[in-house]
Amino acid sequence: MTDVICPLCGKPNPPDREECLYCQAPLKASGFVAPSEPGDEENQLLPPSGETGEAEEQTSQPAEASSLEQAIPDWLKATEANFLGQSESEQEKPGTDLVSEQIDSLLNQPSTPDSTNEPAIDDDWLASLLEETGIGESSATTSQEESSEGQEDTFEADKTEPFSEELAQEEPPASADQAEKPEWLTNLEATSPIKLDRVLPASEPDGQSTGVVDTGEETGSGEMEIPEWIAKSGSEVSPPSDKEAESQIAPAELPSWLEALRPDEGVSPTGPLEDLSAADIVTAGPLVGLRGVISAHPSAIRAHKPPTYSIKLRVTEEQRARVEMMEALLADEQKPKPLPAQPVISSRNIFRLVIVVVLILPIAWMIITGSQRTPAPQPGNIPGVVDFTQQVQTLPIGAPVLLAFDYEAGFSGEMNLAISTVINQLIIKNAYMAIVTTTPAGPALAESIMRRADTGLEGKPETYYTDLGYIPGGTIGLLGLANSPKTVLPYSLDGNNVWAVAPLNAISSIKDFSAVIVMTNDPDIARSWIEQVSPQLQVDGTPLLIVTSSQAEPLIRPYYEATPSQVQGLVAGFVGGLAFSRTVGNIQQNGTWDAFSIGITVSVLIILIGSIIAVVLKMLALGKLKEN
Amino acid sequence: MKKILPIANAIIAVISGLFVLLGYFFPKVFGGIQSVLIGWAIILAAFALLLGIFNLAMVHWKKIGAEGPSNINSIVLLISLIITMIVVSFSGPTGSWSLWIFNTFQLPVEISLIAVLAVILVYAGARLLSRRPKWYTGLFLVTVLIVLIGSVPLFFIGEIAPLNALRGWLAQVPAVAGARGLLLGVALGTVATGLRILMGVDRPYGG
Amino acid sequence: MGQVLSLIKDYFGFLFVLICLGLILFYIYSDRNRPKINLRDIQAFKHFRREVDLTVEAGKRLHVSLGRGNINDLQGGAAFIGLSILDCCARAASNSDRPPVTTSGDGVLTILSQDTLQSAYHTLATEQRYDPTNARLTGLTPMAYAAGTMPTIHDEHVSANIFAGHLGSEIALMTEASERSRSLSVAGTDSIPAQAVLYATSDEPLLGEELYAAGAYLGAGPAHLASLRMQDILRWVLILIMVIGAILKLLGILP
Amino acid sequence: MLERIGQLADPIGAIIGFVLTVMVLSYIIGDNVLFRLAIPIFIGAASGYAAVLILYNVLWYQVLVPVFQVITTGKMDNMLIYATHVVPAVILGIWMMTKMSPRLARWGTPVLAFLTGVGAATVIAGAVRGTIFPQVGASVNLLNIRTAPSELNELVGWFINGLVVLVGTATTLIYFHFGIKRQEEGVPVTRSVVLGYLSTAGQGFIVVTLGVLFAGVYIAALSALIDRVSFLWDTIIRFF
Repeated sequence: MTDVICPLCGKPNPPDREECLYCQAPLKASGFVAPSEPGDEENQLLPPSGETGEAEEQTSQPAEASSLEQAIPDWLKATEANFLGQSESEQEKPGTDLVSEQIDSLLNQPSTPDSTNEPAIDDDWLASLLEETGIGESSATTSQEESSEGQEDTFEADKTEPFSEELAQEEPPASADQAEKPEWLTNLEATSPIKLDRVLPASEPDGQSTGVVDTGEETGSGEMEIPEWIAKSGSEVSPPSDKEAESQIAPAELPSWLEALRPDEGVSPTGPLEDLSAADIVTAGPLVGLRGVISAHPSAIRAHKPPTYSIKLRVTEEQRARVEMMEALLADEQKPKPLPAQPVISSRNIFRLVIVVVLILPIAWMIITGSQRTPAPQPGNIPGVVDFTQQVQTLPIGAPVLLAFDYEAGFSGEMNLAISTVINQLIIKNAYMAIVTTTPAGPALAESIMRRADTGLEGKPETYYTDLGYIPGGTIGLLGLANSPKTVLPYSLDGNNVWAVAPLNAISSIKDFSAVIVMTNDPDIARSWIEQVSPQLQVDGTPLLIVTSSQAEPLIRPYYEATPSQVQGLVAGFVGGLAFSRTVGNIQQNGTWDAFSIGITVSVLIILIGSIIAVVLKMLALGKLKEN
Repeated sequence: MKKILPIANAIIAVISGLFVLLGYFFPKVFGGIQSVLIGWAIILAAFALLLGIFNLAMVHWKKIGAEGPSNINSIVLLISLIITMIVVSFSGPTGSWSLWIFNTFQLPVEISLIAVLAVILVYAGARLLSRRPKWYTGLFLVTVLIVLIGSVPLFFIGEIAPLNALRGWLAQVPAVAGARGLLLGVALGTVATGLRILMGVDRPYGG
Repeated sequence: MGQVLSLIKDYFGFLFVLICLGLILFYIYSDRNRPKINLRDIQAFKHFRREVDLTVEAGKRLHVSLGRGNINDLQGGAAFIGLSILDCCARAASNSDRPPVTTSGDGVLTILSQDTLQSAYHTLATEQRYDPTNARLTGLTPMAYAAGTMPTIHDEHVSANIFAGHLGSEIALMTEASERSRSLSVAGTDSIPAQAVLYATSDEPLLGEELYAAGAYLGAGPAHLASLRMQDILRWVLILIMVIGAILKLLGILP
Repeated sequence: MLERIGQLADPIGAIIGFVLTVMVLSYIIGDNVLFRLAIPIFIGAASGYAAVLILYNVLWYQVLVPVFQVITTGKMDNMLIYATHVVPAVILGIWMMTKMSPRLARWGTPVLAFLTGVGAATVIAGAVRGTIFPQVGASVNLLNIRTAPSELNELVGWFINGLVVLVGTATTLIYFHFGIKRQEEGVPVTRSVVLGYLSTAGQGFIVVTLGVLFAGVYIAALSALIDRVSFLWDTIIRFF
């Protein structure tokens, strides 16, 4: 700063003023040029007059700019130019530009006081703010406005950096300000508590006065709290800071003119006590010849009520708006961001769609045309089917058979062919079917199939089957059923006591049935039947026959293949059902078998192609990795 | 009371469990009490089902109050649940109207869901190697392909006898070995889990 | 003869259970200060722990699917493990904005899951967070259960699904829903066909008895670690019995 | 009137089934409103049916029918069994209903504790008697010389297959071995070399098993898909 200090009241005045703004004392006469105003020294980052938005200081911008340009070292000019360039071109990575380099170099200094790195962070903050807001021209214009007014403080702060650095490290002066600075003032600064303040890390005044910079710092550190001073930016600066400043230095050492400039005591003007050796001799008036006294200039004689010195923290509307914007941005950070909606057209969806088309179209075509191209499965090639058929064929006429409908409705598409064939065979054999189930859907499935099967048959359904219903308790229930069926299921679903009439009145335990046929898609249910019921059946050689889904076959087949066999017959899945139906002379005339065949063929191709693509992509990726 | 209740619960669980367990291994001595306790458990499971249905209804009743399309689904579910329960109660589980509801609403949807499963599985199979590019994934896929090709005569190609035989061997020998090992492992885990409950260490009933 | 065999089987069975119990008690006592073994890495549990933390961080929800196992049946074991995992989840996610949601396909299991949640919150003194509708029955048949669980996965801000219980091949519908809603799925079941499906469809399948080790891996207590050591001892015992028995049978020494 | 409705019920049912099938299959392409609408209908119907069936078989036949029997005939078959097997269960069941209210829920816990205890014992016994003993017995019997085939070729095949199953079962069990000897701090925990090889072999067996089962599940699902396509085509032919 090149403001002129009033020799009378010690207040800073713009260089173009003839007399003091506050006490009307002549300024030019004394030619007293302060290197920087104490307020600036007290906290280098306090937004100087340029940022306060006060009208008279707005007008002084050009002059300031010119004097500033002299004061700015080259690297800082580059920084400023860079920053403006950056904000105009909305560079995404401020960390890579010259500003950041400078900031890094500053931050890396071992004894860098806060005041020196804050502006750097401020730059980051601004840059990130511009990025975050993503304003194109608007951001550019904003940065231009900043360079012309509100933002000036940032650059000012930047400009103070080398200065403070030099002071801290007692390097030879490099700026114009330094050149202009008289020796006494250098000494004064050396003993000044305010400079000490500046060197103190994160001292309270810094924290309080460098509002925008602080905000920037907070952005940099990712903290979510907006500093208190922003909230009560209209109120006075809290006294503790000043007390703290005082407590650090003995008041006696503080020059009184400097004392006078302290914000909270600025209202009582005191005579300057500075060394007046450099002051001019009065050339006019009664005090002619005296050095450093107030010349009897008419304007100086006029008594004035000392003006109150505003100590309000001065934040422009724009700065306030910017901080609010930052606050909003930080608030957004706290909210969990919802996952972006999945695009409707993604590679996965396309792949899935392709699979659907490739899989379903041929199947549909086979069914529509009723194709009979593929040779039907031979019962001999499918283990279990021949034994199953023989066991059913060898059942005595009218024998009681226990049927367990233990499959889920969803698997009826796969198992219905086999099951309806079994039911038809049992009806032909005039067997009496006692139906039980351990799955809730069982009774409905059984009833539906029985009703479909008995169409065209004469006689009441109850003459050849009864539905005993659901066995609660899973495995325990099965154990109970094996020991005493009539205790577990005392009544049929119609509410009849079927155990009292023929043929079930002859049944005391499960082995009294001629055969037990379990229909299930669940290997666990099949295992329960095999492990809980099969031992009892083996005593009298009652066969346990299983109709199952292809998903359970691999786990049930070992029981069928075992020696001695625990399962005497096995029909598994659609293939087994088709083979079984063909053995008993029921040949299907629709295209489901061809559809099944082409479905499997297409599925194999899809899995193969998918896997090959995966391997190729992996190899390509590995190749690229090796290249890199 | 707040301290006594959890301990009492644990004691109840341990004692009832011990009697049932002993009933399995010494049926002559503890068989009677075991069957009584299991009989209670079966009837209690039915009461628990009532609570479950109540819970299902409450969850969707709450959703009806909520905004958005889910409340429509909840209304539909509740209507469907209530109508089905009323119809099946009056018509009986094997009555004509019960069967109509079963064959119209339950059967098609359930089979369709498994049909959807087919597409999901083939899609997963095709993506598996890119998802988990490991040697055992490759072995898994090779096995799947062999079993699929060995199960059905391929369209245009017909039956591939060697693969058919290989499929049979895979299902008979290595698959049985693996399944047996898995079943035994699961059984050991199950025993450990049950014992922790009978020791009162795990208390899923709370307390 | 058959009766004698069944008698021997019964006594052996009881002896086997006693050995298991003794081993667990022994390891609880011997490892009371510091466990003497490490556990091999199971990626699913690593990801599970991380996912629980992330879920709490993101203010999202954990979904624990307990399956449809009837606890009075063989599948009850998996259901009990599911409840142990639920307890861990409820404790870990107790400070989450959205408490975990549980789905099950059996009445008893639903009530047990409610109790587990309530007692977990009770011990953490956050019982006011307990909402019975967070432990739901979603369907009483396997497919109804799967279909009823899918909307929960899609609509309730679920970021991680843990399927732990008795689930059949219908589990693929749920893992697919989980993938479509871009949430992680850690899945384990006692059904072997379902494990085969999981192997292809799930991010982190738990195979075989890995599900039953959940308590030990999630730090549910020393008894879980002790029971895992018991399993390790007994697996070797079973292997020895099988090998020696097979050799004796091959030599015709055993009938 | 009812007959008329009865006649219409079948075609209406077929059309509703057709529409529901299309709605559910639409999930193949992606989650959508049609699928979301079909699902609650299904859940309601399936759960409602299952609930009534179970209540019908348990509460109706085991609990209420004997009571009606007493009311109508003045006597009851197996009064003692009813008094010991049913009455206490009904009392416990009513007690369990406290779970309906979150406030009273804790008072119903003893009933759940009882159910859990019984369940735990059942799963232990089931695992030991139902799985461990039969599976170990089957493995031991694999190489029973008394069941060996007489011809040399078959004998060799029988022996090799039996050996493979035995080794596969053992290595699969070894694969799941959880414990690893505690190393010094910082030393990565790894299995011993032998255990590593054995568990790798076990992993191979597991993967083959899962592959076979996956193929089985897929074939079942494909059959369902074919059934649905067939159903859709039949319905189209029937009405159009």
